[in-house]
Amino acid sequence: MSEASHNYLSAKKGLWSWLATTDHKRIGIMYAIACGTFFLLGGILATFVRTELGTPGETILDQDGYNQIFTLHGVVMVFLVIIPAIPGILGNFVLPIQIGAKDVAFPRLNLASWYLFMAGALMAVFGWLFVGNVDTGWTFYTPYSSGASNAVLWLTSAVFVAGFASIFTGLNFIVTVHKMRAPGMTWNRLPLFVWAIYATGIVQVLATPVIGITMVLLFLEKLMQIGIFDPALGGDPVLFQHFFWFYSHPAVYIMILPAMGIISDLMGTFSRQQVSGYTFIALSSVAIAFLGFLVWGHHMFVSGQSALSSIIFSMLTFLIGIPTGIKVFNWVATMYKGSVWLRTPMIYALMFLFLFTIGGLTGIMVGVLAVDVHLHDTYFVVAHFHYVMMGGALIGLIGGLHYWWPKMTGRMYNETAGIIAAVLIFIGFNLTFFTQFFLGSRGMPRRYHDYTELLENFPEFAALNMASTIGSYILGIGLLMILVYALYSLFKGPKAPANPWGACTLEWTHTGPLPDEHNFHETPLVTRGPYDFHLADDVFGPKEEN
Amino acid sequence: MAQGQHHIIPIRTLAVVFGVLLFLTLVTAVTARVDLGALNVPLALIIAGSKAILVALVFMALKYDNKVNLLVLVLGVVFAVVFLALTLADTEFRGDIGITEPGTTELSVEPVESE
Amino acid sequence: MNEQASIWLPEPASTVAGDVDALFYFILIVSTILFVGVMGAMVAFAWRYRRRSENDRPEPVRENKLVEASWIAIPSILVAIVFIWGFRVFLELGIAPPNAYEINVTARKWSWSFAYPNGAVSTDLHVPVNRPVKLRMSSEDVVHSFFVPAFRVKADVLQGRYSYVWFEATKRDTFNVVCAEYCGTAHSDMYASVVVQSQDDFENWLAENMDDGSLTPAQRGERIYQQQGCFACHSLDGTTSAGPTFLGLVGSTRNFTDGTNAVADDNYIRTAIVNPAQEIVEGFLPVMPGQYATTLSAEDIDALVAFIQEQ
Amino acid sequence: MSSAGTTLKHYFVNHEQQFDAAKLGMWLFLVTEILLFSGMFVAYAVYRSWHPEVFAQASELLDWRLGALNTVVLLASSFTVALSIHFVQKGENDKVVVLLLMTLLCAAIFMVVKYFEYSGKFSHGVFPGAGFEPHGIVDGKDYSKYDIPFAPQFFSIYFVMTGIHGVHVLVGMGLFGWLITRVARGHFSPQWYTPVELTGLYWHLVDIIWIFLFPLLYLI
Repeated sequence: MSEASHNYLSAKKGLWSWLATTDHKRIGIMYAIACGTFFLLGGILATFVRTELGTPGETILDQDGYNQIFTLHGVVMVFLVIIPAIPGILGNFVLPIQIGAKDVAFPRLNLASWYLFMAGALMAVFGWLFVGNVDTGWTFYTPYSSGASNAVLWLTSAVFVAGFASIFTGLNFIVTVHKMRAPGMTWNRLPLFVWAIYATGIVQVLATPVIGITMVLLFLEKLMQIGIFDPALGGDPVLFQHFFWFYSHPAVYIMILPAMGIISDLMGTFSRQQVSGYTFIALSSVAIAFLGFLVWGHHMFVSGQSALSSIIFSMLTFLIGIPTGIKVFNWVATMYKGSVWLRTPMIYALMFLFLFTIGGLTGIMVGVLAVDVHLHDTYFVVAHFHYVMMGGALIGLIGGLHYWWPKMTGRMYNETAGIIAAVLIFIGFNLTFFTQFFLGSRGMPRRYHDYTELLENFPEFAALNMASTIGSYILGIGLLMILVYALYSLFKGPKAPANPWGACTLEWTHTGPLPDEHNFHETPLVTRGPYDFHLADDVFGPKEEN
Repeated sequence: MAQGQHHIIPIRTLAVVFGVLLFLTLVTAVTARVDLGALNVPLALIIAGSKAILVALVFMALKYDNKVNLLVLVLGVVFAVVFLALTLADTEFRGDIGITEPGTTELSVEPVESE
Repeated sequence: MNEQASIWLPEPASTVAGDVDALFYFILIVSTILFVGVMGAMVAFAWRYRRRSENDRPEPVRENKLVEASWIAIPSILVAIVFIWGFRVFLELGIAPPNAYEINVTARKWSWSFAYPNGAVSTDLHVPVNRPVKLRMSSEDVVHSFFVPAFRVKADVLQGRYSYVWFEATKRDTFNVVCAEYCGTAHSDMYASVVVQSQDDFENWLAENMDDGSLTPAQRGERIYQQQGCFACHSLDGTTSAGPTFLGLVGSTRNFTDGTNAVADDNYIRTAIVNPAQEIVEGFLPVMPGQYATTLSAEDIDALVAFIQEQ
Repeated sequence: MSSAGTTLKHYFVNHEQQFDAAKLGMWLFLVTEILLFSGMFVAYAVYRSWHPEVFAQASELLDWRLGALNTVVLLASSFTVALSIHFVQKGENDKVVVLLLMTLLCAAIFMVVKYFEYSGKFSHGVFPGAGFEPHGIVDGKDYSKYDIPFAPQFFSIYFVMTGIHGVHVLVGMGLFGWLITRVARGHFSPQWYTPVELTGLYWHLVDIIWIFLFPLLYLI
């Protein structure tokens, strides 16, 4: 047989072979196409937002237009990009191979997840285009949302449906990790990416149903005025915030945990060194997943919730900060006495450490009760969560995509182009969002269409906003550059070898340049850990004695 | 064949559990008719909880099953309780240091005469 | 440093601001040190241990228990400090002194109104300097949030119940009040000012603004226009906002979205106030609240009509 | 490897792995159901603790005898499901068909009772949300007296909770109908009865939810 007939891409042809596939790798690619499209959309919306704010007064959007655009930017980026992207794309593509399985435990459910996700996305788009405008913000706070246009009904249904896609993905991965590991793949030989996706699965399964019931109740509140969340009917709007954040805070860990897993793999592979504190990083992923459920009230310090719960939530918030900090120390320590190879994925891993550390430290800032009172709902918070969600989750994803790109497409990309884009993204990102820390701590509230009237007391807002806007353009150019060289690589890139990075995990060591339809010729027998580079004679050849 | 080796729960066990469940339903219905003051709610919840545990352990065979399934169920219940407890930590203590007054200010309630 | 403005925080102007700022700068400095340390190590390792040959196969490093213990212990101690510190300042922010001067605040889409104990009502907040002031706030519609950056105070304002903030202003000046919780179309126009005055100036201002029953209907209407925040959507100078301007409104022909039209007379204006959704003028959305039939007295509405007639 | 109806998917090593995976997946799904309902229980707990007297009074309008009847019906259906698993494990498929039919019957009785409860409420203006306007006299209770603040919250919660539960019962009925045809066609054996097992687990969870709804809504 020729080589071409051997891999997962060439095994079957035609559109239908994709749309009806149960191959986890193809489903991963389908998520990549979908999430990539939504990311492009969300990114375009973001540049509208930044352009509007670049100069005081009305620049390109009126108030309602601006409110709709930032709402849509939030909804698209949160529900259609960051939450599904890493588990959907890389979890699907990599996880089963990394544990030596032929597929996930429930391949048809896996495909159904993708369709549910697309159905949710289409419902959101349909509601937006044909039913009415939504300007509630992605948080849907009542009673504003229950009094808004009927498109809210579509959007809440969309979130509900897409939520089930997320649940089924998480469920699938948990069962796969529990039941489908290859012989010898013990729990302490799992790559840290697998641990991270496993922990993410726990959050997806336990938290997502609550956003489901929240959306059902909001839907009914809007449709029938059931009076659970609307104060005019005797309901409690703060209760809605509890419901919403019981999901949406853990959802932050759905976003960031998989990225942490990617970074662990990258730090190990590109330092050619055992990941420092493997057990700690593995178990702390699970611990963070659980602790993530106990801190949602830190979004509500000024909402009118009881001081008692504010204090409890603030304390628990710091409990989750400590293991996160220790992970950062461990990642840095991984390079110690290693062999650090600064290829594009590693550049992104280091960028992640830089940006995520800023995101984490400012997270401590907004977790402190008295300081949060001042910073809450200002641009400081906007900057903080962009450092975590974009600087953390999305940079992790981009790094992971560069790392696994040869395995997914069988081609290499241009390394120089990769590094130039990474530098542009780094500069653009910091210019965009670091300035927002100043804006926020000086008092510019978030979700503001205009700040003209604040200029009298805060003249520096004009320059800071302009800098942020310029930064966003640089960031956008960097991201577009990735799209360009990725497309080029897809058609014209040089063929990739089976293990271009000298990695030790199964997807690199036990498959060809492109994996087979069922991943392996034969089920691998695992005899060493994922980062045991010193034992990997099969990768590097016998070790030279000297 | 693997599945043939699964534990088969005897009919007798199932019937006894069913009987106990019916009995507990009777108990909860009767005790709820009696005014026990503050005890009514906890009693009803304890009975319901016992019934649920019986169903889970025997009807759902968790007693004989792989322990990971039991762990999954326990986790689910634990996090539902976390949700409840931390939300009540707010709603039961609103206004504790005078930041926000609890409840609503405008609607007042007058009792209905029971028949 | 605490009493100074910096690129990070605006000049503090209340008694609690100094305490909040001290904590903010403490976290900022410690974070900067940690950040520089971690990034320094990262860059140093990336350079010192850069790959020199394709075949580098470093030996695993034995984990150093002392280092690990220290990086667990030190962050734990630091967060314990900032938690307790933050908790103490939070209580300070939350508990008003018993002698605080009380002002009622009403928030609505998209304006604030402030009611003083003597019956005066204003759209800008006037407070005496060096005296604790407690605001008792509620909303007429959605969630708003009262935020004065210079005072470092913020609290959400909800419908159907009261929330509070208190502060003691320390500088005679004018500061911004902004709405910090997203509340719809004109969220970013929901401004007011805090005017901090000496005790004497404040009392004079209060006396001037008291409603003593001697106003003409149109004057009364102007006051209601201010108090109810009509200005947020209806200008007096001809600019178009969320609603039509009042300038030259009376006597003009109104074209409605359903294709009909009418001349704006007294009755039309009255209807438009008490039942705003009945006819929508072309080019506008039906966003005006329908509550004024119940929240304004008949006299108030008459006064408003008189005021609008004069424009 | 292939006995009656047995299907080993290529990506599994053996039947044990396939069965365990399916069961673990089902349990994870059941946990999502628990958390879905937990939101309603939280709303119930919050409003009950704020307005205990209103909730006590409003629940008088629900007929506890019908609630108790439905509890017994659901418990019986759980029992028959448990028995059907027992017999499918022994390969006595004719008994399985009978037991599943009895389960289906119990579920139908449950829904019929629910229908009468709902229509009784609707006909006297007890609707969830804005339509709430109780009137008329039933069993000596003057409904119009129950038009009090926060009673709508109780009934909103009642309708949403029992409504979502009812949807689950309907889904269960569909599943049992489908199972019965498959059992009757001899698709299952002691070697492979995963769908029966999983549907059974689902049904028991629906039962457990009701075990809590009954006292919370009807009794206390």
